[in-house]
Amino acid sequence: MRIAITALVAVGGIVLALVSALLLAAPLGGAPFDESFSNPRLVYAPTLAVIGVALVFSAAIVYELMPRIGDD
Amino acid sequence: MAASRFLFGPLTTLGAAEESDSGDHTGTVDEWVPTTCWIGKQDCGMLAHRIDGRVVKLEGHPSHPRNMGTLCPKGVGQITALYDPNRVMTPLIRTNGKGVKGEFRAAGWDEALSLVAEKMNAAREDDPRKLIWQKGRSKAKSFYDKAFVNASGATKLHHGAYCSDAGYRACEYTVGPHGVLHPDFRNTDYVLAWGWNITAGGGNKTCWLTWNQQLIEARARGVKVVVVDPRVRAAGAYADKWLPIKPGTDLALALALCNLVIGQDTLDRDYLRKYSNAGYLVQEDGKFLRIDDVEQVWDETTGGPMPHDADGVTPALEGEFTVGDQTVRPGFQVFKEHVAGYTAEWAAETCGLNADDIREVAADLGSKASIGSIRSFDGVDVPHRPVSIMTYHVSQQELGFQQVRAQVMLMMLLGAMGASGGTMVDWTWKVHKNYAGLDDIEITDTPNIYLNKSKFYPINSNNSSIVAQVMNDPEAFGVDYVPEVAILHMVNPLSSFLSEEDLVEAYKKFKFVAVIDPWISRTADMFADVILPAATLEKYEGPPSGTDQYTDAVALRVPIQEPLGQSRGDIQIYLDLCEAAGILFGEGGYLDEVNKALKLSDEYALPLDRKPTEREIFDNWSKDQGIDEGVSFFEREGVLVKGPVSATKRYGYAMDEPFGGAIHRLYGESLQGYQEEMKKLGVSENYWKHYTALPTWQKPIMDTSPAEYDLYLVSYKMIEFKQGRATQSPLLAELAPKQRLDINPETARARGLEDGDAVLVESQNAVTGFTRQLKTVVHITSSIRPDTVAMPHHYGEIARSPVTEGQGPTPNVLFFTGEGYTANTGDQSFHVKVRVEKA
Amino acid sequence: MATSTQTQSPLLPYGVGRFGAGWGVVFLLFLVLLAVGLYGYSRQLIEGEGVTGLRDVGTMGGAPWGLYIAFELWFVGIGFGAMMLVAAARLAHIDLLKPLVRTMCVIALATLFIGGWSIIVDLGQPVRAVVNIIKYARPMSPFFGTFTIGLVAAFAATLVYLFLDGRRDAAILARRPSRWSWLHRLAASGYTDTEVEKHRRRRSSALLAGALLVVAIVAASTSGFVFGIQQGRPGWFGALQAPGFVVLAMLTGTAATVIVAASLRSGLGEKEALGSRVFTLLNTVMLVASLVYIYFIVVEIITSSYSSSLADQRVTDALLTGEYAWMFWLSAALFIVGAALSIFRATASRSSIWLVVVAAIAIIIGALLKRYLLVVPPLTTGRLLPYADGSYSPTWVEYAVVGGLISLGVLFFMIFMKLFPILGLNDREENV
Amino acid sequence: MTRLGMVIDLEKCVGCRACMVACKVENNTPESAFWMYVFRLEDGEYPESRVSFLPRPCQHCDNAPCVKVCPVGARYTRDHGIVVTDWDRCIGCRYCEVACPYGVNYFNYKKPKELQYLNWENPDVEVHSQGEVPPYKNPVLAGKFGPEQRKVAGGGHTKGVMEKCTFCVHRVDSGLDPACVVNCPVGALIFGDLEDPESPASRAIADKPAYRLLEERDTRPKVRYIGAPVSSTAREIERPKVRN
Repeated sequence: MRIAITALVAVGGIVLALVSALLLAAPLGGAPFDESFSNPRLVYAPTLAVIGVALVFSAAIVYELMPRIGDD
Repeated sequence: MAASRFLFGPLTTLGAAEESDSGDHTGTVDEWVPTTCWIGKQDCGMLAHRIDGRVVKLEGHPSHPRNMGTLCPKGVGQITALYDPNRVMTPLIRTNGKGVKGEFRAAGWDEALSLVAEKMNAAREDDPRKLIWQKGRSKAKSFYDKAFVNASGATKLHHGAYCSDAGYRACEYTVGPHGVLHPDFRNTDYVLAWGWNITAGGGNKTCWLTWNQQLIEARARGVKVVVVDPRVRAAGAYADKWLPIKPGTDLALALALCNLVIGQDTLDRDYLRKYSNAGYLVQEDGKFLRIDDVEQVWDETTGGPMPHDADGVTPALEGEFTVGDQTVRPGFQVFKEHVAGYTAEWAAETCGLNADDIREVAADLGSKASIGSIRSFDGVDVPHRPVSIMTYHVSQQELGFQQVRAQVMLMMLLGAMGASGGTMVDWTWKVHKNYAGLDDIEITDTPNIYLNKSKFYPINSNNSSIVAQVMNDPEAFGVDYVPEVAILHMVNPLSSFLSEEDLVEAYKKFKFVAVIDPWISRTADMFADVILPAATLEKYEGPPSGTDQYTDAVALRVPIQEPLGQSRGDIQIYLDLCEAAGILFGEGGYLDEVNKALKLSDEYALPLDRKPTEREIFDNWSKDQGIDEGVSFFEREGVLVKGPVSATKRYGYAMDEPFGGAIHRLYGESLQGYQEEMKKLGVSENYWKHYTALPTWQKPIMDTSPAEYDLYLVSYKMIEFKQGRATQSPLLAELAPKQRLDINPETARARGLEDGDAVLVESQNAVTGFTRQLKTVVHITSSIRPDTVAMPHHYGEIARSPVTEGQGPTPNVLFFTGEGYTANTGDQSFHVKVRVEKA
Repeated sequence: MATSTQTQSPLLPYGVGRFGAGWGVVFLLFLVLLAVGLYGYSRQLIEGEGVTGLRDVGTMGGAPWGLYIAFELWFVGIGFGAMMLVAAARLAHIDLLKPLVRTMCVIALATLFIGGWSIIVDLGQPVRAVVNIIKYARPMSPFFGTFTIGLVAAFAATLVYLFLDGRRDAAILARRPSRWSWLHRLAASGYTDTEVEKHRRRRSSALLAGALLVVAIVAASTSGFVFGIQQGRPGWFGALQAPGFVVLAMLTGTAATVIVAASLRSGLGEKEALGSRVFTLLNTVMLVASLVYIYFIVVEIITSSYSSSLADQRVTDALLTGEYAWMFWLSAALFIVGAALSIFRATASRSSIWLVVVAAIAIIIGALLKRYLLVVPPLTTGRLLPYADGSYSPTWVEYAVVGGLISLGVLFFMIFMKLFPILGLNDREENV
Repeated sequence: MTRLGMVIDLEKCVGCRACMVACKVENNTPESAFWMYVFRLEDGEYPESRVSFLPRPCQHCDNAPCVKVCPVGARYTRDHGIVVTDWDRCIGCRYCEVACPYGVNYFNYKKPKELQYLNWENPDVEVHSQGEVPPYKNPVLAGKFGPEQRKVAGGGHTKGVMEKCTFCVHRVDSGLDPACVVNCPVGALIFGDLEDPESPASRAIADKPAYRLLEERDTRPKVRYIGAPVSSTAREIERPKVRN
C-alpha cells in the first residue's frame, strides 16, 4: 500500500511533468513560423511541470513519512 | 485585477503599463501638414505628421521633384530643431560684459525691439556704413533680407567662409552664370568629381539628396566617375577611379589636363571660335588688340584682323600674326603655349599622382566628349559633350579662383560648358551681373569694410575674417570708419569664419550687436546685446525653388504649428523691427522693398501704410503667381510642380541667344590689368600674384612652412551636418558624436597613434610664423593620403546646448586668413600645414 | 562527539544553538556585505541596468551578459557538484563522506539558491519574470524554459534528501532540552529509528541519490546547452559544453566541499570526523576531475584553433593572445597548479590538509575565471558582422550585488549550522 | 502565404544613414538604439582602399534563433513572418540578444524616456515651451496588433525590456512600407511579399543575384542583399554614438 501510493505519487509526478512540459507548454521543435510557438497550450503549464517534478521527489517523503496504515 | 495591478503596475521595475493610452485611437486628431525642409539648403518638400497638435514625424513630400517623398538624415532629424528645449524662447538682453560667456535676462518683445531699433537708427543717422547686417545661409528666396538691407541701408556681409565663392567668381568671370560646376547628370557619361565628395557633399545649388538620386541613376546608366580628392571616403564606392591629389595642387592638374587635351587635339574649335574669346588677338603686352575699341580676331577667310563680332568671321585659334607693328597671337595660341610646360609627368610630380592616370583622364575626356555630336531635346538640337566636372568647396584654397577657372577652361576646350551631358553652372545660363562687373572693376582708394574693389582684393567675395582684420587696423587697409552696430541673423562668424582671435577683437569694437537666432551661437554668447528668438520650422518662409534641374517646381514653407515659446518667424521679426525703427511704411520703406524684391505687380502689391501678416505677404505673392487660391494652395498641397525645364533654358547652346550673349573668357585680359594696377598702388606680391590672364601654377605659400609641419590639413563636410544648424540636434549628433582627425594608418603608425587616441594638431602660418593648436581624437582611415589629415566642419558652433558639449572644436581654429591663406578674391583657404602629435 | 563545545553547553553538538562572538562577527560582516549588495541592486532596480557595465552586443559594443551570469554558472555548478558528491557518497557507500553529506546538501542548496537569485538580478523585469516564467516558460528555451525547471528540480531533490537524511540526527537533538528542540522535533517529524524506518531510509535514500545524480547531471548539462546550442555566438557552439559543465560542476562542487570542510574542521575543531582521510578522498576526486577538465580545455582550444570561421578564430585569439589572455592563462595556471598539488598530495608521504585546500582554492577561482571567459569574450569579440570590438567591465553595482549574493549563501549556511548540526552525527550516537 | 521581406541594394546605398534617423523618429526609439543600422566600412590599404555600406535591419529570420530561445514566448514570429517582441511579456533576460548572430537587439538599460528625442516631459522642456506643446503621443505605437492582439510595435520603450526592428509592424499592418524603406533617398531599400513574384521586393531580386547575411548559420533571413558581399576583412569606420 505504502509502495503503491509512493509509486502513484512518483509516477503521477513524472507524468504530470512530462505531459505539461511536452504537451501543454509551448510547442517544441522546428522553425517557429507562427505565434502559436510562443504560447503554452495551457497557461501555467510550466507551473504544472515544476509541481510534477517536485511531486516525484516528495514521493520519498510520502514513502518515509506516511503514517502506518497497517500493511507492516 | 488587483494582482495584475500589483504585478504590472507602474512600479519602476515593471513599467509595463506605462502607456495607459494603449491602442485607443479615438479622439486623437491625426493630420499631415505640407511644408518645406528648413535645415538643409535645398528646401525639400515635407509633410509633417501631427497628432493632437504635436508634430511626431517629418516625411518627404512625394510630389516634390527634389526629394520625391524622401529626406536626408538632417531632414528627418530636424524635428529636434523644432522641439529643442535649448532653443531661445524669449527675447534676451545681456546683463554682463562682452567677450565672455553671456548672461542674459528675459525681456519682452517691445523692449527688445525698441532697443535694437534705437541703436540701429543711431548708427544709421551717424553714418549708414556703421550698420552691418549679416545672415547665415538664407533659406528659400531671400526677398525679406534684401528688403531689410535696402530699407535700412545696412552693409551686407557674406554668409560664410565655407561656400565656394572663389569658384562662383571664377564662373561668373569666365562664363557668366552664378554658381560652380556640376554635371548634366541625366545625360553625362563622365564625371570628374573634383575635390568634392560625390555622395556626401551636396551640390552648390541643391543639397546632397538630389545629387545622390541623380548620381545613382547615372551610375545605373554606366556613367564613369573619377574622384580627384586627397580623401575619398563615401565617394569611393561610387568612383571608378580615385586620384588622391595632394592638397592645393588642383590647379596644376587642371593645367596639365588642358595641355593634354590640346595635345591630343580633342578640341571643340567651333565652340571656341563662336562663344569664347579664344580667337581674340593678344598683343605682346598681354592686352587684346583693339581697333575702334573692338577686340580683333584673325579671320582665316580673309587672312587679316577683323572685329570679333563681324558677320561670317572664322577666327584663327592658332598662329602668330603681325598687325601693324604688333605681333599678335590668338588667345588660344597664348594659352596653348602657356600650358605647354604643364606635362603629365610634371603634374604627377607636383600633385603626387601617377602620370598614366592623368593621361587616362585626358584621353577619356577627349574620347567621351564625342565632339561634333548632337542630341535633340523636344526638337531642339544641342551639342552633346557628355563630360563634366563637379567642383564645389575645393575652390576655397589659395589658388581657388584660378583653379576653378582652369577647370572651366578644360571644359571649354571640349565644348562641354552648357552642352548636353556637359558641365553646368546654374540652373539656367542666365548671365550674372558680375560677368560684366568683375571685368570692369574700378579700384578705389577708400574701400568699404570688406575691402570691396580695393587694391587688395579687386575681385571680392566679402569675407568676414578680412572684415575683422580691417576693423582691427582700418588704417592699414585705407578704411576710414569702423562699423558700430551689427545685426546678425542666424550667422555665427566666430565659428563659421576663421582667425578667431581677429574676430573676437573685432566684435569687441561693435557698440551693439543684435542677434536673430533660435539658438545661442558662440558669437551670440560672447557678443550679443540682444537676442531675438527666431522660429525654426514653425513659420512662413519662401518661396523656395523646387527644381532638380530637370523639373521645375515651387513650394512654400508653411508653419507646422504656432511658433514655439515667444519665438517669431523671421519675416515677422523684420516687420516688427522695421515698424519699431520707423522704416516699415511708405516709399523706400520695408514694405515697399518687399514688393520690389518679390516683384509683386501693382494689383497684389502690399499697401504701404498697413502692416501685413506673414501669411498675407505669401497670399499676395501666390495670387500674383497666378494661383487664384492664394497661399491656401500651398497650405494644402505644399508644392506646385510646373513641369519639365525646357532645353532652351537648361543648355547654354540652346538659349535664344546662346549663353545669354556672354563671350566666355578663356583669356582673362582684365585680370592682368588688375595686377598691373595693384602693383602700381603698392600691395604685397601675395595679393597680386594670382591676378594673371591665364591660370598659372604657383607653389602654395603653405608649402614654405618649416619641415616639421609635415602634414596637410584639409576640412570637409559630413552628410550629417552639411550646412550647419545640426550639431545641436541630438538625433544628428548621435550619428556623428565627436570631432575627429582623419589620418592614414601608415601616418598614424609612424606616430604611434591608434584609433581614438587624443592628439594635438598644430598649424603654422608660413607668412607670419604664427601657430595655432587644437586637441581632437584620431580616426584612422585608409581613404586619405598619407601626407594629409582631415577634419569635418560644424562642430563647436552652438554655445548653449548640452548636446554640443564635448563634441570638440571646429577645424577653423587651425586655418589662417590673410596672405597665402586667402585666395586673390578674398576667399578663405581651408588648407594649412600642420603637425600632429599624441596629446 | 565534539569535546571542545561541551565546556559551556554540553547539550547540542557542533555549536548548534550557540551564537559565539566569532560567529557573530563573521555573520555581521556578511550581513553588511548583503546590505551593500541590496543597495546596489536597489540602484539597478530604480535606474535600470544602465548602472551595470552590461550593454548590447553589435553597435553598442558591449556584453549583455556578464558578471551575474558568470557567477550564476559558477554557483549552480558548485551546487550540482555537491549534489553529485552526495549521490556518490550514498550510492558507493563511501562512509568517509557520511559526516559531510549534510554539509554538501547545504552547500548545494545555498549555491542553487543564490544561483537562482543571480538569474533574477540579471533580469530587466524580475517581478514580471517570476510570473511569466511560471505562466509561459517554453521548454525549447534552454535557459529559463528547461534550466529553471532543472534548478527547481535540483533544489527540491536536495531539500528532500536533506530533510529525510537529517531526520535521525534531528530526533537525537530533539530529545535534548534546548530552545530549538521544537524545530528539531519538527525536522525529525516522528522519526523513531526503528528497523522498519531504517530499512525505508536505506531504500529511499538510494533511489533519491540516484535521482539526485540524474538531476544534477541533466541540470548541469542544460546550463551547458544554454551556450552550446548557440550557432550565432562564436565560441559557444559545441558538443563539449554540456559534458564540460558536468565535469566542472563535479570539480568545483568537490573543491567547495574541501574548503567548507576545512573551515569546519578548524572552526569547530572537528579533527576526528573530518580527518585527513576525508581530504585524501576528496583530493582524489578533485585530481581526476581536474585532469579530465584540463583535457577538455585542451581539446576545446585545439578544436577552435582549427576552426574555419574567422569569428571563432577571433574569440580564440582574444582568449589565447588578446585582451583576455591574462585571465585565460591565469585560469589555466590555477587548474594546473590545482591538479599538480593534488598529484603531489596523492603521492606525498605526509598528508597535509592545507595542500588540498590550496588546490581547491586554486581550482575554484580558476573555475570562476573560466566561467567569466565562457560568457564575456564571445559577446565582446565574437561578432559575425563587422561591428567594432566590444568591451565589458563590471561596475561597482555588479560587484556589490555579487558580493551580496555570496553573502546570502554564506548567511544561509551560517544560520543553518546554528539550527542543525552541520555534520552528520556519529553512527555510534545513542539510539533515538 | 505572405512572407514579408526586405531587399537591400548595396549598389545604391550611399551610407547616408537617413534610414536610421527615419526609424528612430518613426518608432521614437531611445538614444544609441539603432533598430536600423548602417555600417560604414572600409577595406584594403591606401590607395586601393574601398568603402562600402551595409544597412542592417532585423533580418526577420524564418528560422529565428531569438524566437527559439525566448523563455517566455515574448519574441515570436507573427503573421507574414515578421519577428516581433511582445514588450508586455518580455522579462529582460537578453537571451534573444546573445543568440542573434546579427546584433539587432537593443535592451532598455535605462529609463527610455530620458533618452528619447521626442519626449516632451522633461521639466526643462516644459519650462521653455510654456506648456504650449502637447506631450508626445503616438497611440498607434502603443496599440495591440494582429489577430493575436499583442503589444509589439515600437511603443514599448519600457525599462528592462528588449526591443528591435519590427519592420514597422504598425505601418505594415495598415498597408504602408516600413519608415526606412519609404525614406531611402536612393531607393536602396525595397519591401514586399517574397512569395509574390509581382511584389517590388521579388522583382528587385528577380534578375539579380541576391544573398542573405550569414547564410551558413541557417537562420534563413527574409532580408536579401544585392551587390558585392562585405569582405570579411572590412573594418568599421565612423561609428555613431554607441553607448548611452
